[in-house]
Amino acid sequence: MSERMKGILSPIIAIVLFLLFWEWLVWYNDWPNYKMASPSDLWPAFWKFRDLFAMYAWDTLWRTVVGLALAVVVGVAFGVVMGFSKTMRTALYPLLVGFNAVPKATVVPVVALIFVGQHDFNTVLIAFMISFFPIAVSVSIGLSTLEPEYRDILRALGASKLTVFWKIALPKTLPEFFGALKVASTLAFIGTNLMEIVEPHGRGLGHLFDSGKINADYPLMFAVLIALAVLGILLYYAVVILEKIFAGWAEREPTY
Amino acid sequence: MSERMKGILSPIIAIVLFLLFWEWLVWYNDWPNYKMASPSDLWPAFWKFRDLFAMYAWDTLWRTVVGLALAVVVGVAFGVVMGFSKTMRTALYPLLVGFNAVPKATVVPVVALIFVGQHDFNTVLIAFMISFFPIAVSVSIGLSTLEPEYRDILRALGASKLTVFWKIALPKTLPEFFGALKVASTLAFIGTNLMEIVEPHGRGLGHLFDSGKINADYPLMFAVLIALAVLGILLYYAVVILEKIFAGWAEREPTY
Amino acid sequence: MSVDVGIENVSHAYTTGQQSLPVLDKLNLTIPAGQFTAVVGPSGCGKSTLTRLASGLMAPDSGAVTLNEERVTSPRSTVGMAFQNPVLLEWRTIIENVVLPMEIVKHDLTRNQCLKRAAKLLELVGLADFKHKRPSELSGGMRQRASLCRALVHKPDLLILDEPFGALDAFTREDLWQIMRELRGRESFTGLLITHDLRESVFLADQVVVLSGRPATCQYVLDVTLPEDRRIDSLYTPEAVEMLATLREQIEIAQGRKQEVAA
Amino acid sequence: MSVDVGIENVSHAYTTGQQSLPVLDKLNLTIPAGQFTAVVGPSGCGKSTLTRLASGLMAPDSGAVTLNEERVTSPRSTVGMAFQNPVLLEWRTIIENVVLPMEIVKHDLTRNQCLKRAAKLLELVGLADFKHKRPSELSGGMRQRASLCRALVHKPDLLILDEPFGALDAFTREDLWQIMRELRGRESFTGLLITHDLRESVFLADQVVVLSGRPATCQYVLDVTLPEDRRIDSLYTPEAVEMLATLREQIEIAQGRKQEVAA
Amino acid sequence: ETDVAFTLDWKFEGPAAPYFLAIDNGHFAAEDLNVSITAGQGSLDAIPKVATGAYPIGFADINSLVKFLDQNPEAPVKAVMMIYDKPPFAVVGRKSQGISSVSDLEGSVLGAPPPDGAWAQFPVFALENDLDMDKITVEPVGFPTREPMLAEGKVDSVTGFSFSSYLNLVRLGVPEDDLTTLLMADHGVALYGNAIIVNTDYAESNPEIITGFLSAVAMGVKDAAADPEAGAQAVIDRNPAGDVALETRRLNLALRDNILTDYVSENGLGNVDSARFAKALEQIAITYDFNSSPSMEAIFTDAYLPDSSVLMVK
Ligand SMILES: Nc1ncnc2c1ncn2[C@@H]1O[C@H](COP(=O)(O)OP(=O)(O)OP(=O)(O)O)[C@@H](O)[C@H]1O
Ligand SMILES: Nc1ncnc2c1ncn2[C@@H]1O[C@H](COP(=O)(O)OP(=O)(O)OP(=O)(O)O)[C@@H](O)[C@H]1O
Ligand SMILES: [Mg+2]
Ligand SMILES: [Mg+2]
Repeated sequence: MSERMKGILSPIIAIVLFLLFWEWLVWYNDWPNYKMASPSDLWPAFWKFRDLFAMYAWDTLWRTVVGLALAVVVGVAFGVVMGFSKTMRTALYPLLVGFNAVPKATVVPVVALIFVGQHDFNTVLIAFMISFFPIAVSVSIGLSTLEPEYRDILRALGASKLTVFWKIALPKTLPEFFGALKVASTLAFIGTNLMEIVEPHGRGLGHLFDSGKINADYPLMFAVLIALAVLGILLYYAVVILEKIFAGWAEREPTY
Repeated sequence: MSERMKGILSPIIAIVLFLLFWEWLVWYNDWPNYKMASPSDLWPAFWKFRDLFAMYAWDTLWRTVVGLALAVVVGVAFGVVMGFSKTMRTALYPLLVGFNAVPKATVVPVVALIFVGQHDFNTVLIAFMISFFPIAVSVSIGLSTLEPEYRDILRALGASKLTVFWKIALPKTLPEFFGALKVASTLAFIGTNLMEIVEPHGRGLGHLFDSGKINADYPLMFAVLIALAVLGILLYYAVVILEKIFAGWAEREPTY
Repeated sequence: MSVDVGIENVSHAYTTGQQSLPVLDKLNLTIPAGQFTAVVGPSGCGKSTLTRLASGLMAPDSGAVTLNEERVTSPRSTVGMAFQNPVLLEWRTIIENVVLPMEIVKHDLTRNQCLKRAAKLLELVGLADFKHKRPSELSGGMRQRASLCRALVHKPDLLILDEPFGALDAFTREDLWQIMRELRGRESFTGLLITHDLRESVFLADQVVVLSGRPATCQYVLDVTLPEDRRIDSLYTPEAVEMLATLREQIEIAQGRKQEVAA
Repeated sequence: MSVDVGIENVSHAYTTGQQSLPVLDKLNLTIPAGQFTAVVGPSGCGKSTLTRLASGLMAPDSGAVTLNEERVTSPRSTVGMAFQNPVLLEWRTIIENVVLPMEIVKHDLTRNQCLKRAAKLLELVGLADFKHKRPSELSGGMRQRASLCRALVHKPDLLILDEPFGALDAFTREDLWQIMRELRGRESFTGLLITHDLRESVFLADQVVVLSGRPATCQYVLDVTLPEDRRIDSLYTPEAVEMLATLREQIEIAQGRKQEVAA
Repeated sequence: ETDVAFTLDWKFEGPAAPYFLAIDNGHFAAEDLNVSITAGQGSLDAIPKVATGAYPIGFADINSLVKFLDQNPEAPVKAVMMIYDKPPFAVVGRKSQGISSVSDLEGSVLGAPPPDGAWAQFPVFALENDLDMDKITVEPVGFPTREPMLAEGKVDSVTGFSFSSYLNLVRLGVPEDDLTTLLMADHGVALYGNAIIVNTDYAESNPEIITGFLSAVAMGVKDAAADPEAGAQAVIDRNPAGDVALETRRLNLALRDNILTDYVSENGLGNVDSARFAKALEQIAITYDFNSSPSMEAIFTDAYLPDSSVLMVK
């Protein structure tokens, strides 16, 4: 089997196996829908609300992507500051950790109260707040553990710290950066949905989840979760494509 | 000023500055408690419920730590499998991303229904579920981008993949691993609290938050959030100590 | 213990994307047990590739590598290897780097005995006082010497050295040559040495193989006829001078006349 | 353009934890503009340290480094440096690695002109066909040559080379010596060359400095009296042979007799 | 037209029909108001939103408001119109699990989410009915798992809102004749339920807007009572995945049990009885330590209520 085919088939097989296992689990335990719906229950729910799914998925997706983009910008900025200065690192890390240990679900109402009615802004804000930390951590580690041999190539030419960052440190840490981006993108989805569920404003998959909840329509609720998972996977593949372009060099194929 | 003093003073200064800014912000906007409480309001709330804070903080902490420990074990296992085999990587990544893009708040009731009454177990489970992904990602990247020069040192002696992992890949990727651990520990806190708030069972800081909510005691609610942040910071320093011991070699002090 | 090494009709090419770069072309070479063979050849001709094949780190596209008549399919713990680029593990001190193979290979020494052996080797190469330093605190030549110790510490049957003295000054280098010869006298092992220094090849080896430019074939084999107990002076004997001249000439032929060509 | 280089009474020590290791001890050295100075000395004596001080990457504990009488406090873009360990950036192709300095240094060439200049240098060192390969696809010696090109591409006023030919075979090495001398004829730059090869030092330099063992002091300075248009043959003239013998002797003295000692 | 933002206590469910009908049937427009409605996430969610002035008008549990004002006496928020004359606080049990009357609760397992409004009143309910709390096993549950736990028989009864929990259980497949709904208001609990609350700063400077708003709401309630199905449809229009039949039932339950009570048929919508209110405050004090003794004036005012002709339902 060619490498290419393997790359396409293996995730499909894994997902199918997972769905089969899920179906079996529900069937074997004879769980009612409200405990856990099985994949075969979800399809009708999807189909019935297909238009809503499409529309709301788009709402959720664009807010997530905007939030994530913001997280990348701010995360990289934090990472650079913390990576280059040990003092800033020891000073900022505890603050950031404290901030991130606070459940965002409890922050949502506060944000909603401060920026009343700015639903899109609020949602993007929460998506951003929940997802920038892994990016900041990965960039700061990339910088603070950069081998001097690499740094010196450019420093010997009188290059500024910023140049060293762009030409050496960032490219060298790209694999870790993309790993952090994958983690951050799943977090951003969680953030978007938190806002949509906790402070509903009639848009997004979170809203559809709520509707399902009101009607005790469990298959719909599970279908929304699966839709979120699918969106997450879509965004993941977008990140993978970026990674192939920018950090393809890093992967070392074992010769054995 | 000595390096040591700097290391102790800088985070303290940063935190004090942050608290002052917060106090000023609330004072300047004249925000009432129910919008945002200020640090000076929190102290009485802390003091009044100090016994509960101590007791519940312990509940929250131990569950978080157990969940995190589980996340390390499972995350490293996933990371090793995905790091060593490209097929497993392409197969498992989408599944894991999908799983992680699903908001854990919606998973909590499902877990609670499946393991009825096993509150400790459920809480640990959610803390684990929400926090293992960053660890898996970081270990898998550490392995898949390991330079062949390093790998070959041991492979030339006929060492097994597992030995290469323990002796070379893991130590080499420790800085990133600890970074992931810092991210994971904040996530684990969020997981613990999610369970304590969404499926309350009368223990933990999440429960105290709920009590504050019922009684419209806003300073108490904010005090709980700060307590969570403090716990997060404590756990962070525990991780930092481990990092100093195991990965202190990686930090490169710039000579400029 | 030492082993017979056989490189039989080995060809190998590196493939990246669509391009294929043939590096070794039907190479033949045997090293009798306990003997030392030096390989010289132009830069980029395939010497390091040969060491990777001999150690079993890579499998050749065609042909076979044998140790004691047995086909090599994967690396074995009885091989000691010093890579061209002496990578040391930054999270270990120098002596910890050197004992590393003892943590992999089966043996019945205590940790202390292992450390003692490593310390002895480090002393031999002049790094006694740097045992507990980190690799980043060593100079280039010192790292190379530490890497050499790592290749020797588990008393391998086959020692593969890829330009082990390249970063050393003439005198340190000559001291190490003598140490290598002493070691060979005491412990018996087979040796494969890649080098650019013809005097080194003649001093250390029983046989010098000159490789042609890429794709490398065996262009010339010289049997070194110097006595067993050589000293640096031996290199100034007319015999040695003649051998060196022959080698220079052969390499000049091998080189054709420079210019790298990729397939 | 070329610059005067002055190393005046420079001392330096490395400190790790409580320990301090003195490496250079009141070193004095001047390189007149446009001249080439070679530095030889035992492994670990402080040669690479000297290059880091001369380039401004590190500041000396005491004493001063000057370029054209001006004190060096930080690195400058008019310096070209080839490190002992030729680190190439894995995410760039070879030619992209070589043009890297052009992306930092101010100049008024187009990207295309820069690439052309890089390509020409790569051709000169025999890597024409490897321009678009990744560093990991090159052999050790090829990487070293690419690193040399990177040091030259922006036409530096001061060229600092730390054992630039260590991983090359004798013939490739000699070819590069000649290329270096040609370059010096065409473009004027000052040179500081660290090497272990005495013939190399005599062939390339106008002045050879022998350093003593650590902490290094200036033990001996040899003015090379060979004619300007040297060929490899020049090394076999009685003059050259005598200079080489003097250097060998001086180094033997410098070495005292081996054994590394940490403070 | 004046824009007015109105925040609900909960999601868009049947009981919210009166407000949507007031929009759809032009009652707000008739008062020159352009009302937008936002969902909420709990019966106390709207209180800070109104107190901060983010929303001028909201809908919230008056018992939570009492506590909120005790904690934040300065807060500019007050109830102006009682909607749930009888609060929906209830215990819902299953006959097949032995719960048919209040006294059956002793010796059974009660599922209660700790932050639940109904659970908060349970001690009052127990006191009024001489229930021994020690004989009731209370199982803390989360909101999402409350009804499923009862459906699975893991608990014998749960606390909750009559119209929500009851219908959720029906949805989960529990036969209706197996369910017992014990409305606390029918068993000695004097508390009031949800009311329209306003930001007093806003209300004082715009009294006519508030009065107009309340008139329109009264009309909306009457419309909903007249044609519950149309009311449910108005909700579903805003909640695309909804189910009309379900919301109609929910609305009917709310109208019957909570809104159109005997007191309301007699006295009209919106006002409170001060004697009952005083008793309600006493009952709150059973479970809550007041910082300062509460007064009805600080909590509720009838100053903005429209003419009784508008408020009378028959
Ligand atoms: N970063 C460092 N920290 C501590 N000690 C160092 C560091 N770099 C070098 N040293 C020490 O300084 C001494 C001189 O090192 P240097 O690299 O200058 O030697 P060198 O003359 O270049 O040797 P070689 O010929 O082996 O490359 C060595 O003993 C080395 O152990
Ligand atoms: N991993 C690789 N992928 C592709 N090509 C490679 C790889 N490793 C080496 N090559 C190519 O194979 C040829 C031989 O490389 P090798 O390292 O064996 O040379 P060498 O004889 O050791 O040279 P040197 O003396 O410079 O170290 C070179 O042309 C190099 O470009
Ligand atoms: Mg090589
Ligand atoms: Mg050096």
